[in-house]
Parts: sequence; structure tokens; C-alpha cells
Amino acid sequence: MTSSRTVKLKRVTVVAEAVVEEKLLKELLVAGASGYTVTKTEGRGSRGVRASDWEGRNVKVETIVRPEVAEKILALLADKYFKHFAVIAYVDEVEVVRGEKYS
Amino acid sequence: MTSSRTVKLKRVTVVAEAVVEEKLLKELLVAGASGYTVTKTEGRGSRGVRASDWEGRNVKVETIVRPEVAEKILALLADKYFKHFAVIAYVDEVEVVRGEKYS
Amino acid sequence: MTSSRTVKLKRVTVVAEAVVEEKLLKELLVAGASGYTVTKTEGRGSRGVRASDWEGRNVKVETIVRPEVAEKILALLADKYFKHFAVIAYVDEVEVVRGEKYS
Amino acid sequence: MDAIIANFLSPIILSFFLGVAATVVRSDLRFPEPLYQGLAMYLLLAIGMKGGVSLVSYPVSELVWPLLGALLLSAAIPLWVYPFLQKAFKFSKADAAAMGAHYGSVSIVTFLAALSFLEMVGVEAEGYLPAVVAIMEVPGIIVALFLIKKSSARNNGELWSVFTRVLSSKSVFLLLGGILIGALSGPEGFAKVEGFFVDPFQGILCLFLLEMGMVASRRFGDIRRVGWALVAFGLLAPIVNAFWGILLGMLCGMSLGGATVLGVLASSASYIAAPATVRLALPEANPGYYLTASLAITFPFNLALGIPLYHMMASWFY
Amino acid sequence: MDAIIANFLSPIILSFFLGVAATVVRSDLRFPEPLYQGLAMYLLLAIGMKGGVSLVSYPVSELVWPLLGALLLSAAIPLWVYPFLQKAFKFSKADAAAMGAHYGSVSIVTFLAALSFLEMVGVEAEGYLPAVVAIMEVPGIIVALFLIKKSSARNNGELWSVFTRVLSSKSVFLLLGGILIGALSGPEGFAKVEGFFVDPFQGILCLFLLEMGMVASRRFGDIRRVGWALVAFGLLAPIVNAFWGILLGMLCGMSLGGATVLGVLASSASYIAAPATVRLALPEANPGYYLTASLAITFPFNLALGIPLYHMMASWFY
Amino acid sequence: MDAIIANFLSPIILSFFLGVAATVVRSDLRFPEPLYQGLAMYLLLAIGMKGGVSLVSYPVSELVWPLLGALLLSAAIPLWVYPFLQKAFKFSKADAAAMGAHYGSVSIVTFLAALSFLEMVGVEAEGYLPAVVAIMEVPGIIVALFLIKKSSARNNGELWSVFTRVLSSKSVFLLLGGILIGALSGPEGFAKVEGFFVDPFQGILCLFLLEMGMVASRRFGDIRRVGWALVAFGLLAPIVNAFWGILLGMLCGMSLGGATVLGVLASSASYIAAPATVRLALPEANPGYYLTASLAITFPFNLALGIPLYHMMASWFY
Ligand SMILES: Nc1ncnc2c1ncn2[C@@H]1O[C@H](COP(=O)(O)O)[C@@H](O)[C@H]1O
Ligand SMILES: Nc1ncnc2c1ncn2[C@@H]1O[C@H](COP(=O)(O)O)[C@@H](O)[C@H]1O
Ligand SMILES: Nc1ncnc2c1ncn2[C@@H]1O[C@H](COP(=O)(O)O)[C@@H](O)[C@H]1O
Ligand code: NA
Ligand code: NA
Ligand code: NA
Repeated sequence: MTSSRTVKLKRVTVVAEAVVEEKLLKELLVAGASGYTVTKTEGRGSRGVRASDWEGRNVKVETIVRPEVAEKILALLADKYFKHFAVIAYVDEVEVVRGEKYS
Repeated sequence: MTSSRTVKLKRVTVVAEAVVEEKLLKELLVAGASGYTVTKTEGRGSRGVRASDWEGRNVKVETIVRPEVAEKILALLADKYFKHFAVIAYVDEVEVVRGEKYS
Repeated sequence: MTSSRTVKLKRVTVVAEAVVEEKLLKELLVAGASGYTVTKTEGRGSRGVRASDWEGRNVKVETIVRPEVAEKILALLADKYFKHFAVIAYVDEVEVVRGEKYS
Repeated sequence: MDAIIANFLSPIILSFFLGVAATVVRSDLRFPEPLYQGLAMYLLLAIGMKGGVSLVSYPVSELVWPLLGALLLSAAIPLWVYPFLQKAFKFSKADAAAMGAHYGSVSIVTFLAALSFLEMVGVEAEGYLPAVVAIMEVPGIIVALFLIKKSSARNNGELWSVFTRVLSSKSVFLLLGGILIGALSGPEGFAKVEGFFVDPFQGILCLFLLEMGMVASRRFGDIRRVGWALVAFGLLAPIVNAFWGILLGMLCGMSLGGATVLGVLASSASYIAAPATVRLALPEANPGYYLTASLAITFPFNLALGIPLYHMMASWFY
Repeated sequence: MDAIIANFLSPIILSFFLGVAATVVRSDLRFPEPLYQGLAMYLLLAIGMKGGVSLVSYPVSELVWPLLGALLLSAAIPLWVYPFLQKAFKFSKADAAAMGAHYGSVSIVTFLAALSFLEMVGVEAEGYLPAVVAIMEVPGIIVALFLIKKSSARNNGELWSVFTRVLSSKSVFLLLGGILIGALSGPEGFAKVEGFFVDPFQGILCLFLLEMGMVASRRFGDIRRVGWALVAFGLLAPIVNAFWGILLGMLCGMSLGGATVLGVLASSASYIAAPATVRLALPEANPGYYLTASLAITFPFNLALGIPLYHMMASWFY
Repeated sequence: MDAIIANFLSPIILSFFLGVAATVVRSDLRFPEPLYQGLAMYLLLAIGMKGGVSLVSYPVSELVWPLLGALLLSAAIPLWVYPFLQKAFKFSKADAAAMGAHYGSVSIVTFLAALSFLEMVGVEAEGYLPAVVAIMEVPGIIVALFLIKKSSARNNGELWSVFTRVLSSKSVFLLLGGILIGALSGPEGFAKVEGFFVDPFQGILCLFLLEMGMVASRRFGDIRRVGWALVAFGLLAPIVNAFWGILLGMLCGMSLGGATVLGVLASSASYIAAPATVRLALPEANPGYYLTASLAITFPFNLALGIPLYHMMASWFY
């Protein structure tokens, strides 16, 4: 519906306890993300364990990536994060302006 | 497009004046949400009435739920919030990893 | 899937260096947006230039608009923002309750 | 007259006007919310502690009447505000009750400005006054909600839950908590923390008033919209309430300073405890009325003119 | 007994209980996170600077034994905690190591409360103690992770990266940085900033303890879930560790006050440096155990009863 | 030489280097943004108030020349920077104008460090200097934008809107507002708030410099990228500008201390008011140049070496 200048890409959203932020962001770049946007949030889920308030509440990380990279990120999360950390992740599709920035 | 491990669920986003936060979060859980993520925001809309800066600006609440629960939440908002409070709400679809967490 | 009370609209998300916030928000309203929600974020992208920490980190602006307005906003961004400022933008579709609020 | 000018030129009042100026010249100055909340917490705890230390030095007999009087006074204010606004100004029940709740409760910053003013003009005031403030925060709100409940479908359970909610709300909680800490730790205990809770107090109050000036002036635009009736009420109701407060202070055996402060408290309208409570308990009431009246009309009026005026009124009685 | 009551009625302990009360009465009081972080930064820098100024006034010969002793002490604690929890209470290796890391490290707020207590009862303590705190923050964590590494697939590189990470973590960094600034700028330099880093210190500590009370009490509900074994450990381990700390302090030639503080440090469990490190290095350990034990059991116990108790214990030796 | 070392060992300079160290050792220390903004607001208001109180004690005749001189000085700096960078270093017009705006404006933290330094070496400086700072913040920015306007399509309306925007920007607004409050409330009024705006000032400045050290050092990596030309400019331009500042201070009848400070102000480059304005008004200019030069080169140089150097230069004249 929006004009042809846009490109369809995946947005991967990860909400995680703050303690993993640094590690996670590094690994996102390694997995092929060209950037990310981080927001401080609070939340409640099934687990509710967080390391320390001194480390901050939760972070929400959003990264716009190509589908292959999205797959890689999900695999990474399943591999290293889901078991022991308070983390949720989901993916949706967005129409991005200047799609060449994201690869 | 993403792999078969993901499940399609609804993301309900509610942006509301901060004064309703506590009440709203409680009622989301009652309506069947398994969790939520809350972000502090500021905003502008048609109404612009907020109780007090001491209570904080706006909150954005995102909750990943099954479609039936999304329906219930919208009904709840229509019933108790839309008339008197500064609240907007919208729904979209996301592909969630570990879908079993959300029911 | 959600009930007939909802209307499909576009959500335009803009992540930008904080210095442009005031100007951008004004121009969104001029372009026809009926409101917006602003969140403070941090991030990393290709550019990484920001005017000053005293002005704050990044802002994420989300605005729910009709498709024509979304087009207008993207044109505006291309015209005045993309070249010199650290800005990304993307669009997706959301089902909005009380759609009449957004025009 | 001199007192009014001196009041105008005190750093805290000037800070308030600087905040107003920030809005007028459209400065990009913004108070980060955590800072604002931190300052408010500080002021409440500090004033509570100081009051608590002083409180225990008074014999109970000297406290009973002022505290009881203050309780009744704040409960009584909605009793005239609620019917008056409905009859004289055709306010809806919800709007009238909301106004009653706000004017029945008190403004802590106005209280602090009054203490500063009295210090400046060299008038002493009772040290237990923070306890009076704590007592006057809640009753007006409850009475106002009770009045409207009688005439609508609200039930008692809801009223009770509002009562516990407002009692545990941060402003009341911190003020009462501060009083308790002050009373229990006593002068020696308090001496250890005076370097934080006393010495920088006036300066921190300046910073807070800077923000209050910005908040209040952002609502100035609404004044035109709400109509002359509300403006008149926002200027006259404080004077009426101050009169009763001063009279009662005298009857309860308070000093000139104490009666002045009781007048100031009666005249002041809440913009912290009351709005948060009323917004949830009476969502159909229009914040455009009660916030504009308490924050953009009564608060600046009291700050700049009301306090010296009530002090003058009190001087007539004494 | 008198000391315990006096301790209870000091503003900082009362502030802690006020924070607990906020949770109990479900107040909507919340500490904005930036405020909490700002207060923590302040306390660490301030205590570091004061310690640094004092440190340089001691001959090295007087420092060697206490600092070395403190290092060994904190390294030794995990050596008994780790096997003990596995054998006596059937803890998993990861959970036992995590507990060892927490009890091997120290709680800075408990340290500050101990200094306040000693000041109240009129007992002097060595001025270099902040350096002792800095030295005791890290070794216990490293030793605990080393113990579990021996029995699992972790490699040395990971242990080294944990070491550098915890050494540069904000709490250790600010404490060491403060010590350095204090030591380099000396008494005259420090005099210029005492109006900020000394005068309001006790009051700011109150504010921080208010938040600690809220944080700790939010975990009280978990106590039931973790079982009596952890509760018993959280109450007895501190006493055991305090005993060794006091004894060692005496052997290292410290004063009564210094030995008491060393006992307090040994007994205290970290809830800042350790949790952040352990959560990443031992993600399979359950924070429900180590955070509840250190924050909701040992910390309040030490604050309210432990400190006077250890002081009494130390008095027997001296 | 002694002065340089003493300067290095003052708490505020050490705090700056601690901030640099935090980046170097990759500490996870972060300043919460609201804290940073709160500290900046405090410093601006405090320095303004103190200056305002002092300002009114001077006869107008003593103020005219220094204030006028400062105005011209800051307006003149872009007049040589703009053409020089284009000719000598092949800067684009936009980049050259942006640099002119930054070096024409001033750094408030450098100013405060200079005052601290003078106090340390026992040299008095005029109390009205904060007003000089306020006057020197804006003109350089406007002149630089005017220069580029002449040679491009920008119109006068835009320049005017930049002018009002920068005049109402928070740093200028708070400094001017503080001066006004200080001038109007006078010494007695100010005495009431000294417990907040004076006593903790140096300590709060330390905290701010800690953050500045982190901000500046995060840009150190960019130095390599921008090339030796910019580095040379960032080290030499301050010395040239300081020379003119000192000379002018002498001609305007200022004391040794005052002339030193005027030199420091001339030499310093803005990293608060200017970047925010230039980013919007000249978006095509590369912040990688002007921010790196002012923040990562000139600022640390002035802080550590420039201030003692300019003081020495000034001493030759007096
Ligand atoms: N159903 C949900 N909807 C939105 N956010 C959630 C949901 N469940 C969990 N979260 C977020 O993910 C974080 C970790 O979740 P958990 O691991 O379930 O405790 C929570 O603190 C929330 O911020
Ligand atoms: N068109 C919109 N797009 C995004 N957010 C909006 C929009 N309209 C309103 N909002 C958000 O919803 C809040 C309440 O809206 P309102 O009830 O219209 O004042 C505002 O403060 C905004 O944060
Ligand atoms: N791939 C991405 N995904 C999510 N956010 C991004 C991405 N790239 C850039 N951003 C955000 O957009 C801002 C500006 O991007 P840039 O202009 O590329 O530096 C960054 O600071 C991020 O907050
Ligand atoms: Na009242
Ligand atoms: Na320990
Ligand atoms: Na300059």
C-alpha cells in the first residue's frame, strides 16, 4: 500500500532482563544486524527473576533485519538465552524506507 | 517466512495516561494475559488531559496474547477506559518464539 | 480476526537523534497526524552521530495514521531528514479501535 | 505592601516565576521526571522528619485541639464547595465533588512557601505543623467522594478502597513516614542527617518551584477555556477558606504564625494527592476544571499574594 | 540491648523499615531508577574518597596485614560455603557456588550502617576501612567461580574475563576511583568537596536505605518458597563469618572498631557486584536462592541485629 | 609547573580523569541521563545566582567595558576561524562555520574549572564573571551562522529564529535566570539557599566532570579519524584566543584573575549550546569535526594544561 520506495524486512523484538543487554547487543551485530534500538522497560511474565535492580529493569531491543538474519537471531536466542534468562522474542514484518541501510 | 518454531499471536498495544497503569495491568492479567511489557512514554492526542505530572506521563503497555484474549482486552477497554481516560489501543500480529509461554 | 469494531491503519515508526524531536513532531502534525507517542531510546546504526548528550539520546516516535498520511510523512522524512540526520523509519499495519480518532 | 514585595523577591518565588518564564519564552528547558519525583520525595521526607522531631516535644494536650480542628476544617470545606458550585455555577455533580476534594485537601508547596514567608517576616510558627498538613491531606477528598456517593450508584467498598489508597499514596506515606522517623529518632538522631534534610532544603525548594512554575504555566492557556466562574472561584474560595482557617487556629490556641499557616492550608488546593485519586474515583469529572483551578489559579495566587494577605488577616485577629 | 534499641531508632534503620512498610501497605511509592543509581554512585564515591584521604596517612606497615587478611578472608568464605551447601542442604553445584560468591563478597550498605553504629556508640574505627571493602568485593566471587569450574566444562579464559569484568564493574570501579581521588588530592583537596561528599552523607544514606527496604521486602514473599534450610543458612552463616572476621581483625592488629567492621564485612553478602556477575557467569543458578538469602534474609538481619551483636562479640575479645 | 601539578591533583580534574578511565577499562558505569541533566541545571542556576548577587554590587561604569569587550570578543572569534579553516585546511563552508560557532561560544565547565584553579592559587576574580559567560554564549554562534548565510541561500528569518532559539535554550536560559534571581533577591535572599547552591557546589562539579570525562573519552577514538589538521587547530586556536582574551581583559580594566578568566572563556569551545543549535541550523556540517575538536581535544587540553598556562600568560602582562 505504501509506495515502492519501501522494502519489506523483519523486525525482531527481544524483551530481556537488563543483565544480558551488553552481551546480547554484541551478539546481534555478530549475527548480522546492522543496528538496533534499545528501550528501558518494566514487565511481568512467567518467570519474574531478575538479577538486581542496580542493573536496571528490563530492556526491549528492536532490530530491523533481513529474514535470514532474523532466523539466525532466533536460533541464537534459543541456543544461549531462553533456558536460563528471562527473555521473550517475537518477529513481525515492517516496510522500511531506505532498505539498503540494513544489510 | 520464519521457521516453524514460531506461533502467530496478537500483540495488543495500549497507550494510556499513567494514572490508570496499576488498575489496567491487573485487569489485563484477569482478562487472560500471561504477561506484559510497560514503557514510559509521552504523547499527544485529541484529548491531552492527564491527572498530574507527579503520576508520570503516559505508559505504553504491550501484551502478547491469543486472539480471544485480545478480543476480551479490547472489550474491557471499551467498557471501562475509552470514555473517560486518555487511552488508545491497537492490535497487530506477531510471530512468537515459544508460543506455549503465552497461555 | 479481531472484531469488526477495529479499523486497519498505518503505524509509522521513526527513530531519530534527539535534536530533531521538536521540529519533527511539529511537522508530523502538519502532515496530518492526529497524535503521536514518543519514547526515549538508545541505539546504534550506521551513522552514530548525535549532536550532544545534553540533548538526550534517541527518540522513537510512533504515529497511527491513514495510508495517505503515512506516505506524506515518508516523503517529508526523505526530503528533510534522511540526508543529514541519524533517522530510520518504517511502516506497518495495525488494527485500531475507535478508528475515527485518527483523522 | 512591603511584605508582598519582599515575598516576591525571595528566591523561591522568583524561581516559580522563572519557571513561568521558561514556558512563556518557549525554552526547551524540561525537568526530567525522575528528578521531579526525587525532589518531591525529598521535600516530603524532610518536612516530615523536622515536624516529627518537634512533635514529640509538645504535650499531647497542646496538640489535640489543633489536630482535631484541622481534621474538621478540611472535612468541612467540601461541604460548602460541593453544593455551592452546583447551585451558583451549574457544575455537574462530579465536577463539583472533584473541586471539593481538591480544595478540601492541601498544597504542601504552598505550606512550605508560607513557612518561608513567616521566617522572612520574623514570625514563629508551631513546630508540629507538618503533622497538621498530614492530617489535612485526606479527609476533604473522602468527604467529597462520600457526598457524591450519596447521590449516585457508588458503593461503600469503593469508598473504603479509595481511603486506603490515598492513605498509602506516596505523598501521604512519605509525610507520615518522615514524621514517624523524626519522632522516633529524636533530636540527636535527626542531628546526624541535618546536613541533608535541613541545610539544602530551601535551595531544593527553589528547584521544585522552578518546575512548579513550568507545570502551572502550561495550564495558563486553559484558563480562558474554563470561563470566568472558575477563575472567580479559584481566587475567592481560598480567601474564604483562609478566613475560617485563621479563626479556627485562634480558637485552638495556636500562635499568630500557626493560625496564619492553618489559614494558608485551608485556602490551598491539592494538586498531588487529590488529582491522582479523583481521576480514578471520579473519571467523569473534567480535569480541565479541577487541575486548572488548583494549579493555574489558586496556587500562583496564594504563592504571590495570598500568603502575605492571610498573614495580614491573621494579624487583625491577634 | 540498649545498643540494639538505639540502633533500631537511628534514622537510617528507620528509613529501611519505612521502605519495608511501603511494600506492606502497598504504597505506590517507587524510586525512579536514575535516582537509585545516582544515590549509589554518590555513596561509593564518597566513601571511597574519605577512605583514600585517610589511607595515605597510614604507614604501609600498618596496612599490609589488614588488607592481606581481608583478601584471604573473603577468598576463604566460599571454600566452606560451597561444599557445605552441597552436602548439608543438597544444593546443586551452581546454586552452591552462587551462594559462595555472594557471601564471599560484601555489602557496602551494611558496612556503612556499621560505621554509623560505631559512631553512635562512640567507638573509633580505622580510616582505611573503605580500602578493605574494595579488596573484599571481588575475591570471593572469583574463588566461587573457580571452584565450580574445576568440576565443570568452563575454561580459564572465561574466568579471566569474569575477573576483569567484575573489577571494572561500576561498584568496584567507583569505590577504587574514589579512593584514588582521595589519596591523590589529599586533605586540602578533599576539604573543598566535603560540603557535598561528607555533610549530606548520612541523609543520603537514609534515602538509599528507604529504597533498600522496598527492594528487600519485595523479596520477603520468596522466603516461604525457598525453604527453612536457606533461611537458617542466611541467619547462621553471617554469625560464623563474623566470628572469623573479628578474630582475624584482632590478629591483624586492628582496633576494636576495625575488628567489628571486618566481622560485619565477612558476615555480609553482596547484592550488587555479585548478582550481576553470577547471573551471567552461572545462569543455571537460581537467583531465587541467592538474591533472597542475601537481600531478604542476611541483609535485614545484619542491619537490625547483626551489627550490634558482632560488636558485642568483638568486645569479648578486646 | 607546580601549579600544573596542583591543578592535576585537584578533585575536579581527577574526577574528569576517572571518567576517562571508566571508558578505557570499559567499565559498565553509566550516568543516567536525568542525573546528568539535573547536575547541569544545578551548575547553571548556582553559578548564575552567585554571579547575580555579585553583579548588583558593582557600579555600572565598572561593568560596561568588560561586558562589551566580552561581547565583541566572542563575536570576533568566528571572523578569523571561518576563513582560516577554509583556506588553511580546506574545510567546507558549513564545517568552517560550525567550528567558528563552537569556538566563538564558551564552555561553562572550563569556566568553573578556571575559578577553582584561581581559588587554589589564591588569585581573586571579579564576581560578575558569570554575566560575562552569559554574554559570551550566544554571539559567536550567531556571527558564524551569519557568515555562512552571506554565502548561501539562507534567509534572515531563519537567522532570527536561531537567535531566539539559542537565547531561550536551557543553558542560556538557566544562566540568565539564575543571574536575575541572584540580582533580585540579593545577599540576604541568597543566604537562605546557600546551603544548596554554594556548599555542595564543588562536589557536584566533580560528579559532572566524571561524566564529562566519560563523554569526552568516548570521542577520543574519533581523533585519529579527523586528521592532524583538526588536532593542531584544537590545540593552537585556544592559545591564540586566550591571548586575545587576556589582552582585552587588561584593556577593559579587569584584575589579573578576571583577565585570566576572560582568556579561558575566549579559548574554550562550547559543547552544549553550540552543538544543539548548529546541528539543526547547519545539518550538513559534520559533528564528527566540531564535537571532536571541542569536546575531545580543546576541552581536556584546557582543563589540564590550558588554564595554568593562560594564568601564566596573564601574569606576564600584569
Ligand atoms: N505475554 C507477554 N506479553 C508481553 N510481554 C511479556 C509477556 N510475557 C513476558 N513478557 C516480557 O518478557 C519479560 C520476561 O518474561 P518471562 O521470562 O516470562 O518472565 C517480562 O518481564 C515482560 O517484560
Ligand atoms: N495518532 C496517534 N498515534 C500515536 N499515538 C497516539 C495517537 N493519538 C493518541 N496517541 C497516544 O495516546 C495518548 C492519548 O491519546 P488521546 O486520548 O487522543 O489524548 C496520547 O498522549 C498519545 O501518546
Ligand atoms: N537495523 C536497525 N534496527 C533497529 N534500529 C536501528 C537500525 N539501524 C539504525 N537503527 C536506529 O536508528 C538510529 C539512527 O541510525 P543511523 O542513522 O543508522 O545511525 C540508531 O541510533 C538506532 O536507534
Ligand atoms: Na484546602
Ligand atoms: Na561476606
Ligand atoms: Na570561545
